[in-house]
Amino acid sequence: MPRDEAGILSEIKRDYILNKLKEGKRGDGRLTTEFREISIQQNYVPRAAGSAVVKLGKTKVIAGVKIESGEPFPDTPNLGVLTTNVELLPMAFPTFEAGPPNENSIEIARVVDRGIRESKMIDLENLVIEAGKKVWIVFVDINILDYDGNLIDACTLAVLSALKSAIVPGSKEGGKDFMLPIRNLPVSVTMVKIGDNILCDPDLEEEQLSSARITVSTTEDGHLRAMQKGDSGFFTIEDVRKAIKMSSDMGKQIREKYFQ
Amino acid sequence: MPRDEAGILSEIKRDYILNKLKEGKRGDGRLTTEFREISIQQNYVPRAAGSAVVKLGKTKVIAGVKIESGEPFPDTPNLGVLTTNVELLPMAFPTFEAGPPNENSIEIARVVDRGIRESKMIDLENLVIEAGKKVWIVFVDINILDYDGNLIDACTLAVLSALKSAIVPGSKEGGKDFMLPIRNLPVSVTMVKIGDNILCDPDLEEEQLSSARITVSTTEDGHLRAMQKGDSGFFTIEDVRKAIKMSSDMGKQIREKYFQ
Amino acid sequence: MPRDEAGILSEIKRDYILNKLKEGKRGDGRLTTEFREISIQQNYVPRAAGSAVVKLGKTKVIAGVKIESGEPFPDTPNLGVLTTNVELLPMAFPTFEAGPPNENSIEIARVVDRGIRESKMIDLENLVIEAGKKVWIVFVDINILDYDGNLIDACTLAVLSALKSAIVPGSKEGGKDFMLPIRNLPVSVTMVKIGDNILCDPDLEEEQLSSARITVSTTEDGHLRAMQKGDSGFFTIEDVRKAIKMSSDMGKQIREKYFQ
Amino acid sequence: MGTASDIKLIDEKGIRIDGRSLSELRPIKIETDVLERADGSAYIEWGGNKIMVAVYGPREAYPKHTQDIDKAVIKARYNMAAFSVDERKRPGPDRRSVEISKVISEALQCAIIVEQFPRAQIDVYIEVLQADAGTRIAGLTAASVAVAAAGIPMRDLVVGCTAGKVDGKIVLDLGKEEDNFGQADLPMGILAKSGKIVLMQMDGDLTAEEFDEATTMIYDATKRINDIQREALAGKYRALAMERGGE
Amino acid sequence: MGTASDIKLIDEKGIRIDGRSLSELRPIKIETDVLERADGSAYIEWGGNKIMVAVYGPREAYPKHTQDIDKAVIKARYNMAAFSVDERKRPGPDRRSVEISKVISEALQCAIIVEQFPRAQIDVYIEVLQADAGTRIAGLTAASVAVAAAGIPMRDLVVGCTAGKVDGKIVLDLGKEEDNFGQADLPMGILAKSGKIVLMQMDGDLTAEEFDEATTMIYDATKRINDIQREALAGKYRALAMERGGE
Amino acid sequence: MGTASDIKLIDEKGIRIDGRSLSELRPIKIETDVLERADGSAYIEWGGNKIMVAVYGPREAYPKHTQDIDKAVIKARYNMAAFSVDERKRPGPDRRSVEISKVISEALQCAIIVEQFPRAQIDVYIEVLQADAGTRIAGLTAASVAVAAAGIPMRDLVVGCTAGKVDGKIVLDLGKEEDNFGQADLPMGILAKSGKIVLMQMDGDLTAEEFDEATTMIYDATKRINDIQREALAGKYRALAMERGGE
Repeated sequence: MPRDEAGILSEIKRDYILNKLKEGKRGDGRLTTEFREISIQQNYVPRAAGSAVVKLGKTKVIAGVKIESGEPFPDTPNLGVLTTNVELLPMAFPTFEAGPPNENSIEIARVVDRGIRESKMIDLENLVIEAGKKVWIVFVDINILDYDGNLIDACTLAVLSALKSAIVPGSKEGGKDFMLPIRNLPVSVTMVKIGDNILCDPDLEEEQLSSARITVSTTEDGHLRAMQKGDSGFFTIEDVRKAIKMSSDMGKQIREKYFQ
Repeated sequence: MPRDEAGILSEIKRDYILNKLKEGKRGDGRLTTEFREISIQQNYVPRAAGSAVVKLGKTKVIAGVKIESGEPFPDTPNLGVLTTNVELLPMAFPTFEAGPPNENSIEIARVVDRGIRESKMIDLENLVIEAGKKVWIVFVDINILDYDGNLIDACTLAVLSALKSAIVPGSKEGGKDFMLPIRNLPVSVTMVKIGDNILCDPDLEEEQLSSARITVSTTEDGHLRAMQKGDSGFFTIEDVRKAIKMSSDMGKQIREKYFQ
Repeated sequence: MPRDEAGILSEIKRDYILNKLKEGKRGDGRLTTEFREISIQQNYVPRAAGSAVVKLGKTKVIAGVKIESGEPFPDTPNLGVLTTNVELLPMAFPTFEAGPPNENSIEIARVVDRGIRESKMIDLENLVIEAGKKVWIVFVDINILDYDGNLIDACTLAVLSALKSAIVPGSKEGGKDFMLPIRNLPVSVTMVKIGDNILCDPDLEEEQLSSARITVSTTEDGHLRAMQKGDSGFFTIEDVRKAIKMSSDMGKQIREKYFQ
Repeated sequence: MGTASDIKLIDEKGIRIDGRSLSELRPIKIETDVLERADGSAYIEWGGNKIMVAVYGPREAYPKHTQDIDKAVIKARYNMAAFSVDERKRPGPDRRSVEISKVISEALQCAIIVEQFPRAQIDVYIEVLQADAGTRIAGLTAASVAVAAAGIPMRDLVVGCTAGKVDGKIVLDLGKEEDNFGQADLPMGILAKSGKIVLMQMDGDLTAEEFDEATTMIYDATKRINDIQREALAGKYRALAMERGGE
Repeated sequence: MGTASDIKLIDEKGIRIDGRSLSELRPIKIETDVLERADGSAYIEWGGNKIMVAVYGPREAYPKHTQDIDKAVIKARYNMAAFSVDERKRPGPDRRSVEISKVISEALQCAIIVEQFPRAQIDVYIEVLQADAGTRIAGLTAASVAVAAAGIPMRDLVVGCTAGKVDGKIVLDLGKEEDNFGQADLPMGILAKSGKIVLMQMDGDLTAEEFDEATTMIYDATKRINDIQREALAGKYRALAMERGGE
Repeated sequence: MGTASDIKLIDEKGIRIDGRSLSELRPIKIETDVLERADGSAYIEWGGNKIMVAVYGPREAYPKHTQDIDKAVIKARYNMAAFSVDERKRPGPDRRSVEISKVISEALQCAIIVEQFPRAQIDVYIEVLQADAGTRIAGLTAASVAVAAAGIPMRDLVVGCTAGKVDGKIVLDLGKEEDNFGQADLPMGILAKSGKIVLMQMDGDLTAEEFDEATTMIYDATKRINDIQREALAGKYRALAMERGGE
């Protein structure tokens, strides 16, 4: 992930955050297990099949879902198709550049996609129009509007919200429109390691101070559905166990608060 | 549009042109409403369905038309297809570079295309082979060979000439070859603003001195079919009215002289 | 072709090689008509339809063949399709860069392809599944693993070996698997000119010292099937006749030694 | 302009398909400072259009060969979100976006006092989140506000507005069906105070008289749109003043 | 993870479809110095995987703006040969390759003493010649050996290994069918001595308990794999010593 | 070479399908100074081929890393217009164009006194407006004239010419059908005075004896083509002299 405008956090800011952490506190006063404020605006783009704008602290993303008919993959003729794309819009950060997806946007898209896909959130079996020939393709496009850390979770929340209210345009294929069939709600929780601390939902400054990142996606049953370690630092196995626990707890809270 | 080799017109040249303009004259002695000499060589490339080389002063372009069968656009199943492409060949100017179309060549192609398309010059309704499935696709490709200003008008003239003599290879689809059905003759007139003067058919030096560019395309009935303001200067509404009048007058003259 | 790491051969090395050549000897003791040691490992990648790793001195390449069904070219509806691609992997040399094929890899691929194609080595007539609709497409992909000169011949040898053992997966199209039908064995011999000498199978240092390159491909009957002059030097017509003779002789030896 | 159609777009009383009169604008709402990271930002809703604009700069122009020693270069990038239109649009610029980015850049170049920032560039990112006819002029209108909100000195605000011909009548601010099935489209960008034209495109079929009628309608609307722009900026400065007052 | 299937992947005796026990690795073979031109190289066969790795560097990072004034930047490039998979793969990076290149670069960054080479880059080219499940961890395992063979100072070798869930059971080192039809996949990269985790991805369905079981299995295998790595490097140094001895 | 065919390309009297004898060239016409902007230019009609060539330079090579401190670099770009061939060709370079650009660049490099212009590049743009077999050698022939017309010092003019095998006979300068249905194609680039070979490609089926016959035919034609080149350049200098005389 890009550093800030100057490429480095100021010494003073760095020291302040690290000193606070010694006391078990974060720069903005949060607990290590605490998310920033989340706000979700569903159906922001009525023209899309489903959509949502999510603010996670000062990070802001929009997800839009389009559902169109098309050919299934040859090796899964009886399943609908899900594709996920993330655009790091140059609008969102001074050093983001327009252009094809880079390794950062591809990683985010793939981690978000994995959480959705592996949880079997979308009932792809019920998105077949004509077996082997025609299925519904669910295009999920996520645009980053404002970047202040933890894009993976912001994107996951936006996708969940967009998919939950998405409508399949069945009438275009001689049937009826119907709600996109949803089974599970995978919530991702991303944490970073700063010193020996594991902090969830890092903001940009914390991302810059951290040595490594880990994302854990869980479903209602508490099962792990996807994980991703990022950045060039390391985790111990104890760190990972702690992260799994944190994700499971926070995932439950988020699911209850925002998706009931 | 690119500046000249040095990137700037010499002071002396600039002063000369500006002084002349104060007397209502142009650097090369033309009236403000006067085009440079136009020469048109039709059917330059017999292998194409239609073609023409146009010289407009020292500007030289070639247009070639290919007509092939293909699928219609889904939203216009009963219309043939027109596509227009412009290549600013590196041959034409020291700073032109090979590569995919840039914003300049795209703008030229789209303005030329708009004039042709909006005038309904080509009778696309009569280019259907099998409704909804197979239509004639008219590929218009324009290559800039030598650049000395006013590419839009040079390209439009070349396209008009190439289309007027183009033959649809109906025999390849079990019918007979026939002339491409043409209804109107949209002529574009491009003007620039230097000081308070509006000059038509600018050469490269005038383009470099000008603050803004305007193209107006009209048909035989004197109606406006397409307009485009270019460059970072401005026009007043009176300027635009003057430009419309000039385009209408010059368009008529060009139509009579070159397309009767 | 790229120069060595420093971009230039050391003076000393250069003088050594040139002095040796005056005595009719090469830097590594070979005759001018002598190839470096050739080793061929066939079926290196069992997952491919055919494959081979070839070492030619310190140059190392791998060729893999995939055979899949697809559409024939419109102008050859009754022929299978052959496509040849070469990747100059960044692994192979300090200055090779990842990315789409450049003029060097395209030239190598096209010269190798021409030798195979023009000799009619593969019996493309017998690769038709359904005339005009479905044929076997033979994908030949060659990756350069280690570069020490004379890629064209190394690649040709690898392709010959890979094709000779390739199996067409006929069972996927309702028939039986069968050996790819092979008729001829075109062997390419590449030579360079250093001073007035023509040396075959140049290593990297000889390539760097040479002024021009020539490749001659011949079949069992001694006929010429493909030739390519490369680099910015010249050959006299006598040089070329000498090269043709050398290619014919060496081609015969290689064919006998490695492809009986 | 679009395909012919039997749809009647204006009824005998001169009421348009969405209930508007001939010279009526769709509802317009502008907000500033909607993004945290950008140097300036604005959000516009214009009819069903939803467009976000961010401004970065002036900052050193990059790559270097794009620098102008006399003035700042304006690099506007108009972009449509994949989900903003009826059929999913593949991400990345198409030819239409490239052209629109160019004419918007040129329009802003004329409004900004670029001479104050030699060798600099000012990036204006226009993201169409939902498209509903007239995105380029709505985007330009918002872009102008976002530039002002970034504190970049301007000669004047640019107002974007469209007129067109529908069922043979000149109307203001084409809606989606009017855009698809109308007979002419005339998007313009106008400097609010001076009335100078900094963007103009047109396609379809207009007589010179119809052009005059259409531009008169646009100039008239310019004042109304500019009021909304200035109100949005005033809101920003009121908010700033209150913050300061509270200190 | 893959599609559901009726194939039975583990029999009643706990024997897997390729004859292995639950915690058994596929055969692994590593060689060093398989390429002439590279600064270091390694070749690994792991089950049916055949992967070649070349290392170039440390050399000055290029382009300049990618330089880090404090340390070397690791640029790993994972690439599959067109013929390495069942259906011909078009040459060039796809999204999957880009992600794998990123996580492998990050894993190596942690193992190499990058602080010794400010402004430098180390290129690690991983070419998959034949793919047979687990290419990323096999590639990482070989890459670590190739870096060491290039004489680049490392804190520790990185060992790659996968565990997963198949027919409801946790198993080590998924084979091709297990990868296609299994229920979970957990590839990890671990520093051999310290046990630190430098690469971890997971997809499928695991409980926290199953995760513990899987990681225990992986840690256990790490030692065995690291022995093979060290043996390959020892072979190299024995060979070097013999050469020197012969002088 | 092309597909087999039943078309008889040479009749019993040795007359070819377009009426030529075996060693007869198609009509060739060369003009210089056909473009205003370029530093040198030429236009060639050779049979149905219509090709325009522009030369720019010597100018500083860009980007800098392409500079050669000892000599100028020749960058020829062979390009076919979309409408130049039977089926519309998509604009931009394909693999064939890339290869032809390379061999033409190399051929010209040998003819131009590149040592006089260290660090420079000379761009040679070859645009095929209509293609009719033999575009590369016609392009090379014209390129050589355009370079000379630009006043760039040359060792020698390069003459391009093709021979081939048709219906079992060696013939000069293949026409379109001969190219499509013949048995061998041998395009060459030859320095006019010295006879040195600077471009040579071949495909099809030739014995060594047939190769000798073909090259003899080409060398013979070289003189005739070179006369046309020199006449075109002489025309230019006559014109210049007349201009001066008129002063």
